[in-house]
Amino acid sequence: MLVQSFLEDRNLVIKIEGDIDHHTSEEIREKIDRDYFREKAKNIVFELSSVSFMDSSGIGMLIGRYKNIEKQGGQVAICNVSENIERIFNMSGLQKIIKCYTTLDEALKEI
Amino acid sequence: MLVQSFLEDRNLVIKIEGDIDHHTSEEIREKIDRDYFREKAKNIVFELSSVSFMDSSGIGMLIGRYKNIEKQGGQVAICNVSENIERIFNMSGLQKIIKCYTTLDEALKEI
Amino acid sequence: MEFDNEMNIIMDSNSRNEAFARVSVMSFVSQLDPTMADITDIKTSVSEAVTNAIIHGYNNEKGKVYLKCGYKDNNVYIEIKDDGVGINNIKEAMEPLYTSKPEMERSGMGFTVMQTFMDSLEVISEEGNGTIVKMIKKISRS
Amino acid sequence: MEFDNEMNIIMDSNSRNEAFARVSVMSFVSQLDPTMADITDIKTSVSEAVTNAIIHGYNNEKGKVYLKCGYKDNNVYIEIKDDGVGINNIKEAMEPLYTSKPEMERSGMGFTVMQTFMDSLEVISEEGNGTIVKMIKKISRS
Ligand SMILES: Nc1ncnc2c1ncn2[C@@H]1O[C@H](COP(=O)(O)OP(=O)(O)O)[C@@H](O)[C@H]1O
Ligand SMILES: Nc1ncnc2c1ncn2[C@@H]1O[C@H](COP(=O)(O)OP(=O)(O)O)[C@@H](O)[C@H]1O
Repeated sequence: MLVQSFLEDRNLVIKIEGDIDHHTSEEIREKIDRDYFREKAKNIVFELSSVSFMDSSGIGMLIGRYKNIEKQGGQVAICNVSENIERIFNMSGLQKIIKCYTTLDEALKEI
Repeated sequence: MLVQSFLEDRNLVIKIEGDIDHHTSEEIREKIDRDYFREKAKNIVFELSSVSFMDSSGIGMLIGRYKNIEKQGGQVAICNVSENIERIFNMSGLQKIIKCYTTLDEALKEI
Repeated sequence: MEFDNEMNIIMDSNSRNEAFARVSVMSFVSQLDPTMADITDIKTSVSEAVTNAIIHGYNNEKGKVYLKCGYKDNNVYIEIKDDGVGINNIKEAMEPLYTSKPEMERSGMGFTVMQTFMDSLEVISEEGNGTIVKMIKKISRS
Repeated sequence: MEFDNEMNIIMDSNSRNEAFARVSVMSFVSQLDPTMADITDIKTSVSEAVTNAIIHGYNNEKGKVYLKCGYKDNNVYIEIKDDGVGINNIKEAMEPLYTSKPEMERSGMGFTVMQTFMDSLEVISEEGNGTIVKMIKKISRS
């Protein structure tokens, strides 16, 4: 699992590669929370095209970021959901809480 | 595991994809022996670029074909040994028994 | 039950083994040549149950997680067992969004995932006596 | 021995499980981030020992193959056990090119592979009392 982040205006783009499960979620969470404050970001955009697997721990991690960032007055968006995680994505109802976009450009424009 | 074969003059080219272990060796052997007689081939060239794994059962299968084809007055050659199986290839000393070539063209020319 | 093929794994209660459990089950079940969708469903459900054993059953402490997997024709049987704290109220635990560890950012969706992705789910547990999760999936050949 | 992480697999003596055993061990050992060369060495050695249990130990008949894998620091310990026919003359069995099943196109190189690819190999066996193969590999992190 690999997490990369970069700032685009005040949007922190998080690109996750590999599996998101309970084990890797902890690492992902720590890296995101650290980068968010260090970069003085406002919003977070998750780029998920390279995620090979995700279970409900990933749902919890995404909702956790959403709650934190909302408290800071920011927004969270998701884009490029990989085929591998479409099934859990659809069943989780995450889209009702967090906005999903097809491309990163679209997400950055709309957020 | 997938075995494909085609005839080039009287050389039967055998392309193996996937793992060569004891389980798959039996299938590979049966297919080769069937095709060799059906196609009235003389020689066999193994194209091994897509082999993901091989253990000593694979060595046994290759030597087994070598022995059979020799009895028929034919030759066996190997080409395009994939990186995945270089280690077992080198330790097995197979090159002392069966000729190895870098490319299929070379193997077909020299055989 | 007499399976066509069967395997048992005993692993440490270590979150690194969540991936190990998924890959092992995937490799075993791939003998049936299932569709990608079925593989993903099974992998995800195994991940949920093994994670639960580690974080809820053993509270992230030492223990052993038992995984059994067998198939007969096109039916895959999976059993995940721990000797951990057990579940007091199974009905409540299985409700969507219920979690006893919201501070750990659990979504409370684990059992819902298993129920949705597998064809049958049975949870056997008692406070102080560990938990057994039994799942069955009828797979389609790819 | 107290490992950093440990797993045990019990599987049917079924040649399909040769690949399952390899993939499971590979997934488990990958927690140490080993080089590709080390992974290949371990996968190949596991494949040899599991194959031997199935075709020699159990003569391709029903039985259980036991695989134990643990690591401590950079050392990987693997044990493969069967309750099959056992080995009468271990020294002879371990000689390169020796095989009791030439008619099955065995190369007689299985033990030689394990000896070459692993850092230590121990074979414990007795006629009629099954076989245990113990291997250790010190891995380099990639
Ligand atoms: N193996 C287990 N041992 C003890 N309690 C468990 C176990 N599995 C699940 N539970 C309980 O059931 C609840 C719901 O589980 P689940 O639906 O997977 O959601 P989550 O893991 O996100 O909490 C858990 O919060 C926990 O209280
Ligand atoms: N698990 C086992 N049970 C019984 N006999 C075994 C076992 N493993 C190895 N042997 C014996 O040792 C011989 C050499 O094994 P090996 O070097 O792996 O070569 P091969 O498998 O090609 O015969 C076998 O032919 C067999 O007689």
